[in-house]
Amino acid sequence: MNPYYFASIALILIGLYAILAKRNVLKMLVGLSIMETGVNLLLISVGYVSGRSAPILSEGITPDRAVDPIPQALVLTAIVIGVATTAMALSVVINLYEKYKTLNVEEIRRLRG
Amino acid sequence: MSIASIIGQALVLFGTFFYVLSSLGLIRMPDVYNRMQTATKSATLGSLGVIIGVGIWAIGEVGSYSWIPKTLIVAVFLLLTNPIAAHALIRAAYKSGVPLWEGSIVDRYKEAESSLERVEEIKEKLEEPSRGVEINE
Amino acid sequence: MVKRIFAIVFILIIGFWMAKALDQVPFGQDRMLVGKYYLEHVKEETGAVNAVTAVVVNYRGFDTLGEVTVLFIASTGVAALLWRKKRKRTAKTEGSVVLTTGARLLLPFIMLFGVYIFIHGHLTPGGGFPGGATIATAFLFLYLAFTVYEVDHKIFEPLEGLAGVGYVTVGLIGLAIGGYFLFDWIWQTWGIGKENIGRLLSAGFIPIIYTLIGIKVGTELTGIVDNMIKEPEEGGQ
Amino acid sequence: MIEVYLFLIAVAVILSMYRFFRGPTTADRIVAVDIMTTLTTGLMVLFALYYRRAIFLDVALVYAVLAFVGVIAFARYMEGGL
Amino acid sequence: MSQYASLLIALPLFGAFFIPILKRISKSAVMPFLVLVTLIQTGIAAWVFNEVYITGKPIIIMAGGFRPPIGINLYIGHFAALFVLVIAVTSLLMTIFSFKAVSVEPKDKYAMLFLLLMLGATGMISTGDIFNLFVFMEITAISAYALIAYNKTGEASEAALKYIVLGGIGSSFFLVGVALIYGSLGTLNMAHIAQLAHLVNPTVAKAGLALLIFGLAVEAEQFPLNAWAPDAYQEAPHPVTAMFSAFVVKASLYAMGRVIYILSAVEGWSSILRLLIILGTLTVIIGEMSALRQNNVKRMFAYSSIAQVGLIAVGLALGTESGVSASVFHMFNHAIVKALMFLAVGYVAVELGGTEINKFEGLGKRMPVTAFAITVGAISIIGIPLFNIFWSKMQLILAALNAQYTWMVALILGASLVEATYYIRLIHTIWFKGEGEKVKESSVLALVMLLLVALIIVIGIYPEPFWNVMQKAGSDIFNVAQYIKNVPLMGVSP
Amino acid sequence: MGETSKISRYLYTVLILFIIWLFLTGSLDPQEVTIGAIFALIVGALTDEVFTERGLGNLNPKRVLYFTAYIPYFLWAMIMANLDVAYRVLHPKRPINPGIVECRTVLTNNVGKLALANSITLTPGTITLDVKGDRYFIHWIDVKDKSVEGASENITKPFEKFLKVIFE
Amino acid sequence: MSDWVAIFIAALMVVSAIFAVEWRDLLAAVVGMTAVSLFASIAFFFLQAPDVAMVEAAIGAALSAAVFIFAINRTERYESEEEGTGWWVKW
Repeated sequence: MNPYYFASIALILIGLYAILAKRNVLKMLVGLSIMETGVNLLLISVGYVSGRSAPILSEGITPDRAVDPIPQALVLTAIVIGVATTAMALSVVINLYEKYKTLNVEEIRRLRG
Repeated sequence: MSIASIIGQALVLFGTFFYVLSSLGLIRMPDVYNRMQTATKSATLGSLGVIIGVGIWAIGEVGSYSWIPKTLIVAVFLLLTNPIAAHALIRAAYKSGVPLWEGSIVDRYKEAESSLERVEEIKEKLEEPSRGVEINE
Repeated sequence: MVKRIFAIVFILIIGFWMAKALDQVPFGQDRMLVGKYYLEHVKEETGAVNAVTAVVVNYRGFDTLGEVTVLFIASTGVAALLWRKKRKRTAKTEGSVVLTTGARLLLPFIMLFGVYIFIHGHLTPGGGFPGGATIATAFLFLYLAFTVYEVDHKIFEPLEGLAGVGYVTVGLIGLAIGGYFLFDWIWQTWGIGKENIGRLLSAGFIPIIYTLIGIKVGTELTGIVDNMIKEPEEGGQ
Repeated sequence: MIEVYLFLIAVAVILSMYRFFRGPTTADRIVAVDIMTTLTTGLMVLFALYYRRAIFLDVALVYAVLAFVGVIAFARYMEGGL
Repeated sequence: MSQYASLLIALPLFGAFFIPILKRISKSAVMPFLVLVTLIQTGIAAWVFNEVYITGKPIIIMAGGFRPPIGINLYIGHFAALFVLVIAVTSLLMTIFSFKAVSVEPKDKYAMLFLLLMLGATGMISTGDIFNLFVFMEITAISAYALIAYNKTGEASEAALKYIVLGGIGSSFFLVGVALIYGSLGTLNMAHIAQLAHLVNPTVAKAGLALLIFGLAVEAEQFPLNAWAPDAYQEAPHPVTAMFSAFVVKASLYAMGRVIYILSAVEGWSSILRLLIILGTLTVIIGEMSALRQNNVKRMFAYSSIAQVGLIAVGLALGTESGVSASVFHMFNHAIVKALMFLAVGYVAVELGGTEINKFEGLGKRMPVTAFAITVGAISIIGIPLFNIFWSKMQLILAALNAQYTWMVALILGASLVEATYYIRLIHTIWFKGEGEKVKESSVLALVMLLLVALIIVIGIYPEPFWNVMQKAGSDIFNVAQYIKNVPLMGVSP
Repeated sequence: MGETSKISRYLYTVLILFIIWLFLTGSLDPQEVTIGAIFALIVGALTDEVFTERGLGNLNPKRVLYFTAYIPYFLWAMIMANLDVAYRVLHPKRPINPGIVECRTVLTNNVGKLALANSITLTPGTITLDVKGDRYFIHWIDVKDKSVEGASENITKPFEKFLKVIFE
Repeated sequence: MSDWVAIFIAALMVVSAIFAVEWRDLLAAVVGMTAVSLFASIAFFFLQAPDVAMVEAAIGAALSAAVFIFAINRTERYESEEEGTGWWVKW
């Protein structure tokens, strides 16, 4: 198993664990963020070709010496989408805290009745 | 191996040595203030060495002078920002109540702070009536 | 504790399954199909040296439009959710003189870096998103350094909308001139800059779009920061 | 020769990671991250030369700028200046 | 000329980006502007529908003028043309409803998010690229997060948070699936994937497909991932609830069907279908059982909606053309009925201040048109002949029998029985219980409701022309060979 | 000091930004230069309010001369500082004697204070903890003198003679 | 050499992620997240994706962390979980 693949799967799983097992909302969002990083790493490592250089065709890099540009373009999009989700989630959390004065998921469930 | 390469490599080696030193300082020092003392200085000097060293090394290695301006910019930027970051961090650490190492011998800041607080308290007391007037208006 | 064990078992199953599938996708091999086409034709078809930029802006322009939209939604959504009648900043500690002076000194540089990043998107790594993020960072820095600082919403919100409208308009001009939405009319119809690939004024509408994206991302992220940092006043619900 | 530099930087990173994990207070961890960003900037500049491509320098530049503001954000939160 | 169909994407975007500028000029112009934009969108959608069904050829929009595997294409075939029209019409009706139903500030932000939700669903239905599908899915999802939490109450925030967490997991899994498929094929265009599907490694393809389905299942409200749906339906502003049920879910279901059928050449593909059938069945059972216990009418409708969505998923997973067509028919009918019902319930909530079942006592005397609309919708959903859903349930049963899933007949009939139980309870409450003074109903909304009621009854009486349309739409999803032929692929091959 | 004309400040900002741009691009291609000039003008217009207080007055030859002289001095101090750090870190007994002391400065200009604080931070054994008016609170790793005057003599004086000319 | 670098970065990333998830102080968790982002950025750099490294640095190191900090600032900093943290972080 390649280390990058290993790292990305591990990050996805750690993030998933945080989401499933943690009770604090912000901790869950940290987990979500970590998970997104893992996915991005996976995409990039899928597009990597050993021994080739970045797909910027200056300084004498010819097309057969560059790595795949598509996953990089995809990840560029995915990262921005990730931060958008995070920002949305955090503003929801702020509203939630204003109403319930707690971040613990189970407490919130209990308070709601 | 041209002269530029040799000078550059020497600078890089010098820089990386200070990198190790800074992280050593980070471990060996007893409290966060002393850690910051040792770490910030060495890391800044280290990156100065590494980055400018790379710029000079590139003349010999790649044969291009266009690396120098860019590396200089990075280096100057680090030189400017690192102390500010360190200052902000140490101030934050102090204000958030991280205690000084028990071996510290003097803490003028605390004295100054407490006297300042007293001054402010007095000021507030003096200002209170006038503030009430403002609200009434 | 039961929840935890259950979660761990579930996660391990998923992990095993993913690892099994990934085992069939060996690392570091050349699997390019469409990617090869991009690399071989990027210079003549779009004029950009940076293939990633060409993919992002030209070939997969819809993705980028969507991405900009997502960020716009986030900014709008944060503003909608944190909207209160009266809000202000409630910082307790003033920044020290070192920080404020540092912010004053560094602000133009950081903004210039942002501009540099997005205007050189087709030549060097970067582009609208990191450039815009850098510009937003400059404003974030001001917010951090000065406890009373606030951007001017009267300018920022319309600017954000204007940049988006500009992007769509560029696409629609392409529809009118070349017959396709987001068609690169500057490069493919007018052929401006064909002789200087690799220099600044080339690559058709990539610099224009990246400038618009940079402004848009910068204002949006600044808007998010602004909305997150201000707290509602007492009774301003 | 690059291996030697890489090794030295790796040692530095490991040592700061130790402080990062161990650090009794959060301030220690932030200091460790701050040092690591500086190390990373150096590493990126070094590898720009290793790959012989000047374009990688831009990454280091942006990295330096943004990591600095990130650290300031942490610091300002800790002293209650938000 | 056909490239002008890209205005379907460009117009809502333009509208949404223009609102901040418009707000500076005049704040009260925002909501009329919203109506204007959705109206134009409806016009374009009608034109596209006409074009596609008269020529019989799908419209392929090539962004940037690059041919498909290189550039992103939008594929507006029979299905997409139909549903784009549904989306536009529903949005138009809900915009009109928004004038009454939305009172929380800031309304200009609401207008932007509304337009972008519509844009996201349109894009999901029309895109022909698997990553672009993800982007549009996220546009839909993120605007949905914001709209759900828009009322800023505690419950709304909680519902949104649930959705965000599940949606985050879903989108991450979807991306992993994209990575796997890209890693083994080197392309992202759906037609190109379908063309090369026989080359792909079956393990990778199966895992990738399962992950894609898992990712889409969050939006499509399939069983393990639909915990957000009832809360969200209950707490979202009323027009948004109707939009959710009417087309956001449908868009994800369509995406699911499309993704499944383009990989139909993969070895061991039927196991994925079985997985989806199991998920769908569980969704139906859970949805119906939960709906039985609800006292809040909006929540009850939400569970009912989930159950219907499960039926649609089962139909999609039958693996036969008639099953897919029946599913599409059910989607269409369900969209109309649920738009009507959520509109009516939302209107009741606006006028009477809540959706608990005791608020509905005596509704027949207080708001007769609304009560009539709810009744027609309920009867239709139960599956009584001469109303539209009868025909789609009928077709689903026939398709199930064709595909030798006999037990599915029992599932559908049982579901109808349970639905009958709780809807008749509601109808009973409306007409035969309680009294109250008359409330003046808005004539515009009454007109809208009656329009939808008329549509339900027309489909119920003359199902044939509609069924023909649905069959074309269904074969658009099912017939992958035709799909590949329709997309002008460039000759990039390994 | 005092109010400097707006044009002077603006020109100064643009000039500095333009130089930075030249360094960033590292080329003299006319296209780059033109675009750089345009963006320097725009960014300068946005930021000259905060960037400088004195405008072109900063380019007084005497100041530039002192600034050039200051750089090697500063670098030398920095290297000494690091050798000092190396000594303290590598010495097995860890010879430190830390504390927070107070210093006074004669500088009044904010930029000058920033430069002084940065210089202090990067030179032997000291790091600026806070600045209040003309009072510097400094964390000193090896306190030699607890009094205000003594500390000032040790820490701030060496730099002040340069910084006073450059920034005052 | 690149193998070793890969293993090194992967290990550091995974370990920081575990710590980020397990620390009870949410500020420390965010610092951990920043560290994950930092190493991910280095990984992207080594995987020849400078554009992505740049965006990850911009979003992960500064803005994402800043937004999280603002959220913590407006809510609360410490997680109140009855079960203690795992044995693997309690040195």
